[in-house]
This record gives sequence, C-alpha cells and structure tokens, in this order.
Amino acid sequence: MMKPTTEILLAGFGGHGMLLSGRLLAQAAMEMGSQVSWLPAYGPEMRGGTANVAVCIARDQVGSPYVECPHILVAMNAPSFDKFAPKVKPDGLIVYNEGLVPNPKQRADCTALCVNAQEVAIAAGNIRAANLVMLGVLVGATELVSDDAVIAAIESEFAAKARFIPVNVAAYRAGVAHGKDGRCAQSA
Amino acid sequence: MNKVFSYADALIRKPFHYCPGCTHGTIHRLIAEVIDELGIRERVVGISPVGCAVFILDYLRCDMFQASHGRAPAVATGAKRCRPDLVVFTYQGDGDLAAIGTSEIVHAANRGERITVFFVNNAVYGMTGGQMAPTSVPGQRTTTTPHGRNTETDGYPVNMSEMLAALHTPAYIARVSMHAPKEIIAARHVVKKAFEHQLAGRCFSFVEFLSTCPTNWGMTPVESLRWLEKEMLPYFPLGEIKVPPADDTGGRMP
Amino acid sequence: MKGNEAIAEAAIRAGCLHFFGYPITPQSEIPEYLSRRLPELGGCYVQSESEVATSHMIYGAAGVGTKVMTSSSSPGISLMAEGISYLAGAELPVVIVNIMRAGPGLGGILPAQSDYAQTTRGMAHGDFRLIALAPASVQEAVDLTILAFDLAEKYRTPVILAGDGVIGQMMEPVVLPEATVGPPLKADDWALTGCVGRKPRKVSSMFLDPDELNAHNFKLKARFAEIARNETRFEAYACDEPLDLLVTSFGISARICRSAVDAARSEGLKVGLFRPITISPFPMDALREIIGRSQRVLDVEMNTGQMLHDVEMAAQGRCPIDFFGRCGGLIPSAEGILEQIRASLAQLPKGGVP
Amino acid sequence: MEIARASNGTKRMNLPLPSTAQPPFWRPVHSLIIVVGNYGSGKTEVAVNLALQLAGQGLRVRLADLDVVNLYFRSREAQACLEAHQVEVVVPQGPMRYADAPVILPQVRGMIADPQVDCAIFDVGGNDVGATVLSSLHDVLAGTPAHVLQVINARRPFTSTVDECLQMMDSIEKSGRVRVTELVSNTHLLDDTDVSHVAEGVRLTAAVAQARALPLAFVTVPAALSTCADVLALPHPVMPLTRRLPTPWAPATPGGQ
Repeated sequence: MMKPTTEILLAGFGGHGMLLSGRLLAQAAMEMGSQVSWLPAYGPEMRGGTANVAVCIARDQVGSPYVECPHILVAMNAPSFDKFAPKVKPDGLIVYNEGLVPNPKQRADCTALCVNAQEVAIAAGNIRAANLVMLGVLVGATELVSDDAVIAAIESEFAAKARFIPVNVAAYRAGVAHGKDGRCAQSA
Repeated sequence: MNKVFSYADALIRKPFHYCPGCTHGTIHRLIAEVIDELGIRERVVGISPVGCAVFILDYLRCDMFQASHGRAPAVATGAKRCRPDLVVFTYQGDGDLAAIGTSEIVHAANRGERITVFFVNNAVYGMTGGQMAPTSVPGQRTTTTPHGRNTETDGYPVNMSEMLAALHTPAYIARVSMHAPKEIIAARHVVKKAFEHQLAGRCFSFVEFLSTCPTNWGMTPVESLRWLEKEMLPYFPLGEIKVPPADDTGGRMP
Repeated sequence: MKGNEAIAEAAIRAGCLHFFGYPITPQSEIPEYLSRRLPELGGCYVQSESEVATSHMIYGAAGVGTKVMTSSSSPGISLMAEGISYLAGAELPVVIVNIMRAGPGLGGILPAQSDYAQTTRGMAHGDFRLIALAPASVQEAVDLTILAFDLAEKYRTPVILAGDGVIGQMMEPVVLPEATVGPPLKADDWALTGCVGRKPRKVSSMFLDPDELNAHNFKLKARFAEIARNETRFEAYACDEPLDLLVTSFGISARICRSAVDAARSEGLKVGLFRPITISPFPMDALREIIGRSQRVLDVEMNTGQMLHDVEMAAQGRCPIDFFGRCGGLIPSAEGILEQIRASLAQLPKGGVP
Repeated sequence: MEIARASNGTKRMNLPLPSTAQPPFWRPVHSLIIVVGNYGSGKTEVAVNLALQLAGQGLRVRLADLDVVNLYFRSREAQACLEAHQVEVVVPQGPMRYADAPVILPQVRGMIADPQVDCAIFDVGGNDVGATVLSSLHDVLAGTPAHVLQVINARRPFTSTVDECLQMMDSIEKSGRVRVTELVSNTHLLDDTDVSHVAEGVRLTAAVAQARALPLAFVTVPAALSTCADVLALPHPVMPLTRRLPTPWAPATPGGQ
C-alpha cells in the first residue's frame, strides 16, 4: 500500500538528467491525481557537480517538500550512492546504476535494484537517455505511476524537440522491463 | 506697446529661491519656454534631482517626480517605458549625474531610453556647501580641495557629454553655456532640438549646461560668469557633440 | 510549476505587464520568464544595470500609474533599500519579491529566511513599515502574489513577497486564476499622466517642513495600523484545544513543521502550529490568544531567531519559548523538528496541564 | 543716554540692572555689521543678542541669516523671538527655510544700503568656508563701510591661541574679501561658564586685538554672571548674553518666545 507521502530522492551528476527524471515522475503523478512537490538541490553545481532532486507524492497535502530520509533513492553514480544510501528509510528501495557504482555498500534493511543504465540506454539508441532508464526501473519496480502517464509527460517535455521522443520512450520502457522482473535484485 | 517680456506658461509665477547670479533660474525658463513652444506641457513629466534644483518641481507647471540622488535616469526609464506617450525629462546637477548617478546615466543612455536629460554643470557641489565636484577644474579651490583640485589625486574633470557620445545608442548630445546672452540664445535652440528628438522617437537626448555658483565660488555674479568663460570652457568645449545621422527618422515609438 | 515561474505568471494574471529587474540566484527564473512573456503581452521587461536602479525604475513606473513588480534575492534587496524608502515616502504601489538566500554578506545561494528582521522592520532609512507576505507553498506564492498587488493598490504602499530559495525553486501543481489579465492600476487621482485639464501633480517624498513630515509619517503609521486591523493573515493548525506545545514558524519552515506536528499528533502529543502569513503586520493578537492556552512554545526558523522576537512579544513572558533554527542554507528536517518537539515537551512539568 | 563707543575699547559699562533691562552698551557707527568667526564660536548667539540689544535701543534692526554651511543652530531658529522684539529677519520662507541649500535671497543685497534700516546684521557661516558667501556679495560690500566682528571663543578647537585666531582671521578675510575691524570675546562653556572662563577669553581676545591693532568691541557674559564684581571690573564693554538658540532639551528660556 502506498504511504501517505512517498518521498523519492533522485541523485547524480549535473547533466545526468536526474532533475528531468524527477520532473517527469512528478508530472505523471500529478496527472494521475496525486499531490506532488519537486524540489531540486540547486547550486553552483548545476553543471558537473552533484545534483539531486526531492520528489514527494501524496494522496492529500504534501507536508515538507524537503526530503532528508527518502523512502526511495535513485542513485546514478557512486558519490550519490555513498551520500544518500545510508539515509534511506528502513524497508526502503535503492535503485542504482551499476555502471557508475562499482562497489556499492549494501544496506541489509533495504531492497536494492541495479541496472547498467548507460548500456541499456545505448541499446535503446542514445547513451544520454540513461536517466530515463533509471526512471523506468523505478516505475517498473514500484508502479508508483502508470507508463501512460510517464510517456505523456515525456511527450509534453520534448514537444519542441519531437525527434528525441522515441529514444527516450524506448529507454524508459527498457528500464521498466528491468524493474518489473527485478532480475538485478540484490536484496540481502 | 510691444510686449518685451512675459512669463512662460509652463513656469509658475513665483520668485526663484536661487542666489543672485545662479543660472538655474534661467535654465528653468529656457525649458519652460520650449515646453510652451512645442505645446507639450500636458504631456510632460519632469524629474527633479537632489540638490539646489530639487525645487524645480515647485517652479514648472507640469507633472513632476522628485528622485533620489543620481537615480533620475532610472525613474525616467520606468516612467517612459510604461507610458511612451509622455515626454519625460530629467534635470540633474554634476554631483547627481556625474558622480553618484554615473551608472544610471550611462545605462539609460546606452539602452537608448527615449528621454531628455538636462545636466547642469557648475563645477562644484552647491547644496552641500561647495565641495569638489567630479567636474571641478584642475586647480579649482573648493572646501574639499583647499589647495585646488590636484589632478594627481583627484583626476581631471569628467567630460560626461564626450563619454556618453562615445556610446553607440544616444541620438543627441550637446554642451551649451550660460555665461553670455548669445550663448543662452544658442542654448534655447539646443533645448528645443533635444525635446524634438524625443518627440520623433529617437533614443536619448542630452544637454549639458555650463553654469555658475557665485555663492560657493565666492564670486560676484559678474565675476562668476567671467570665471566660467575663462576656467571652464577650456575643459568643456561647447557645441553639438553627437547628432543623429541625416537618414535617421527615429520613430520607433510615438 | 516552479515557484519562481508561478510567481511570474501570477503577476501577469494580476495585471502586471511591466517588470524591471536584475538577475540573482535563486530568483532568476522570474526575470527569465517575464522577459519572454511580457513583450508578447504588450508590456515591457527591462534588465537594469543594478538593483539600485531597479528600485527607482519601479518608482518611475508606479509614479505614472502602472502596475509594476521587481524581484530579487537578499543582497539585491539590500541594494534596493534606497528606492524602497522613496517608494514608501511617496506612497507608491509596487510589488517586490524577495526570494531569500543565506547571508550575511555574499553568504550563500541556498535557501534561508535570513531577511525576516529586515523585511518586517521597514527595510530602509526613514520611518515606515511595509506589508510583507510569506508563502509556504507554490500555490500560496501564486495567491499571495495576486493579493500583494491588491493590497499595494488599496493602501498605496510597496508590498514585499518574502519567499525563500525553496519556494522559488520548488515545483508543485498550482491552480492559476483565470487567464485574463487583471485590470490596470487605479491611480486616477494621483499618478503623473500628463496634466491634461487638471492641475500639475508631484510624486515626491520630500517634506522639508518638520510639521508636514511629522504629519506625513503619522499618516503612514495610521495606515499601517488600518492594514493591521484589516489584512492580518495567519494559519492556526491544530490549535483549537489547549496545547502542551505550540510550534511557531513561517514560510517554508512552517511547511516542514506541519509534517512534524502531524507526526507528533499521531503519537498523541498535544501540539499545534501557528504560521503568520502576513509577517508584517504580524498577527500579534491571534498568536497571543493561542499562546494563552499553551504550556510552551517552540519557534522554528531558517535563521538564528528573528521572528522569535515577535513571538516573545506576543507571549509577554507568559510561557517559556524554545528556539530551533538552521541557517546558512540548511533546511530543518521534519525528523529534526520532531525531536525538538519531544525535547520541548520533556521540559514541561510532569502532570501536563495544571 | 550714555553710549559706550566700541572704538575706544576701554570704556567700562555700568551694569547694575537685571539682565532683562540692560542699558544700551554699544552703538555702531556704521549701519552694517558682519559677524564672522570659526565654527561654534557663538556667532549666531552674538548676532541674535546684538540684534535684540540694538533693537532695545530703539534702532531699526534687520538680521540676515547667511549661514549656508551648517543647517543646525542658525539664526532663523530665533526668528519668532527676534520678530517679537521688532527685529526683521531675512531668511527663506516656507519649506525653503528648512532646505539644505545655500539660499542667498536677493533681499540680502537690498538691505545693505536700505535707508529704512538703521542696523543691518549679517550672521555669516563658520570659518573661511562660511565667509565665502561674502565674496559673492563683494560688488556691493566693497564700497560699504561696515563693522566686521570676529567672534572668538577660546574654548573652541583652532582658536585657543593667538596664532590660531590670527590664522582664522586671515583665512576669513581672504575667502570673504573683507577686513575684520573688531573682535568680540565670547568664551564660554554653555551653562558651565564661570568668571574664570570669561577672563581667560578676554586675555586671549585682547592679545589678538593687540597683535593686529584692532579694538576689542565687547565681551559677552552669561546674563546670570553679568553683575559679578569680577565682570564689573572688566576694562571692556560687556554684553550680557541670553541664549536664544536653546538646546532642545533645555527648558524654555524666559522671554525666548
């Protein structure tokens, strides 16, 4: 059952597109009737430094939009994993990119899913869509939002650059497939 | 009987408070006469500065702002951008325009604000009691340059007109002087041209008046006019410094 | 929408088509958004040379009877102090958005509530107070932006919208009012519009005669008292019953406190939350009434304790007040506040309400 | 009516009466009196008290506030008191009265040779800076005989020695294009003044006067001290002085309004 508020932290390097992944997630949840908030940790690290975004999804009002201990962490790289994985709530979910997190320090009390986001993205047509792969794994594993809502959000986001829609949708769907079968689960 | 003198309609009939020999009053009158001649009194919004001439807002019969020291060009920008149909002018002294307000005047000029700026340069801070102005001439004794302006430590007078003329955008920049009747008549033509450029929608017109301050200069009115002529003119050459190219019809704004 | 963009769009919906500003993090989305939208709508966007100039551009714009707004962040607001004083003295309606960041000095660009004291105590030289509104969500930022224009016009005063980096950067769903552009400013009887068929007017803050200036300042004071009577706004959350602990907080930190208060109440603790929406004028009487039936108060802010002084004034020494603050860009977490709530409650004498 | 001439500089006044009814002590020989001195020397109090004294002698007195340097403690603040004693005051009216602007009214030039006036007093601003305004009136002042009184307060910085007083005199004369003709001893410590301060001031002023061969016109003495035996023994004319520009925290001076 969904908690009153689900707190999700998506983290990576600036330029990885984790802020975008978070926005697509929030947009999809909003379209499905949830209350949402999207709060980036903005700063001089907009390009190249660590960038993370907190997304809250609630049935009623979102309380604090600021997330210190998330229910779900999506970590694109090792610094993000190292920084935030210890803060994930017990029984939480950690989705990480095994291509950039070579030595994950696993949490005994959390579920972990991993995917090589860059490889999957290349297979889908563009390495830059790795962030959509990560989003797909998250949604596939949790079913927080529907695929249709996410794809609608992607189409709306890329409306001005429509040629990028197919590759992003493909990467997202590939991620969902990974998430659904939980093949990479390394739950302790 | 021939009428040889009349008050400008745009001038409120009350005695000026300015010291005898100060040319602010004459400059006010030139502006008022040109406003009348162009028939724009009911479209004019003027902006008075901080300084002796703050009281221009009590002398002109048109809508007037009082602005903070140096910021008149910013106030004018706000007014003109929001109401392009108004004829907007600022009236500023040398401390106001050439020291504390250099940023505002340079950027208003550079953005090509469709305003007219009247800059009264008397080479001294009048209101605060005769301190050095950015336009004080080398060797000029003021209360803060008791031994005369030292170019080693205080630099040379700021030539605002030439500085602004170096920018691409401004349409019209001229310097006039108030030291002789002939020059005052010439100044009146320049004031008129400056307003006409604004009315034609051209960017930024600017008139610098060389003026006197007998009280703070410690000179009689006649002496102060001679001093202006002898000491200021060498640093502040008169004339039209920038004029629009012949094919510039302006007119981007009504 | 992102908070900054929502504020910008709300201003348009309120009828503001003229914006003067200067970029500064974390509010730059406001000028960016308006530089795109306003020319389309026949208004204007001007990027000024400095916040000093900005504050005088809006003086000129409001003086000719235009609905106008500017936005900045803490250091930029300090630069606007000069113009804000002139605006207050000349009684001009403008809206000034401050998306606060961490200070003093250059400080940092992360969110903070560092300018509460500056905002609520007049903001600049002279003798005046301004209305200041503190939103706790993007939706409220929209609603209060529109309210700010109404109040500015009604009382002929600058109004401050005091947000912070979280409000500005956060994205939340919002409901915007009708897409119709609001009515122009009602300024027929004072604005400088060209003296066609009427006596010339002045827009000025100059009163050289001491008696006149004395009268002017007391007129402004009386108006602020009227604003305090009519326009004070606050949210009292779970404050109906006698409380063991009342949490006071404003803006985004109050939003976080609400989560902590919910958690505390789910544990059966008698905790409520008081949030001023108008941080100026401060809802002193309402807070005093609730403090009157509270055992203890915990004030939470993203600074070192600025609203705390207003809370102390409201309490008049009737009950102990604890303070929990984070600053420098740190945001107190709901978990951290909950811990503070428990710590405050532990200070109460055993046996609860006497 | 017994009149003491300032020019002899030695005649002693008989001052047995209460300060509010002092007999006349000094009648100027010229109709123009210009009061100069350094910042805070007490020029304005001297000018105002002198105006009241002369008006009390039945002279038609007009006082012009030429202090364009310092906005505070100008003679215009004693305007009501002066006018109550039939002294005309020439200061800007309306809001301009409070303006921080060097406003020299055209009436100032007009009063210099006005036959309607027995005594025109110029209260000039401090130091050479304040005296500069006289230079702008040089065209009319040059041909007009005048008393130029330099007020000396030995308890002020830059005028506590003979040399400093002479330097002050030189700089005022240079910037104002006038010559000091007489000196006024006005040494005081406001309410804390005692006879020793007066005596100290007289010694200094007399030495300055001697150095330039100028007369000492008069010595001011707080009204309350003016009947002291030591004061009565002074070999100079004495002007009892009542402060007309009281500090805001002082109780209202009797007769001040």
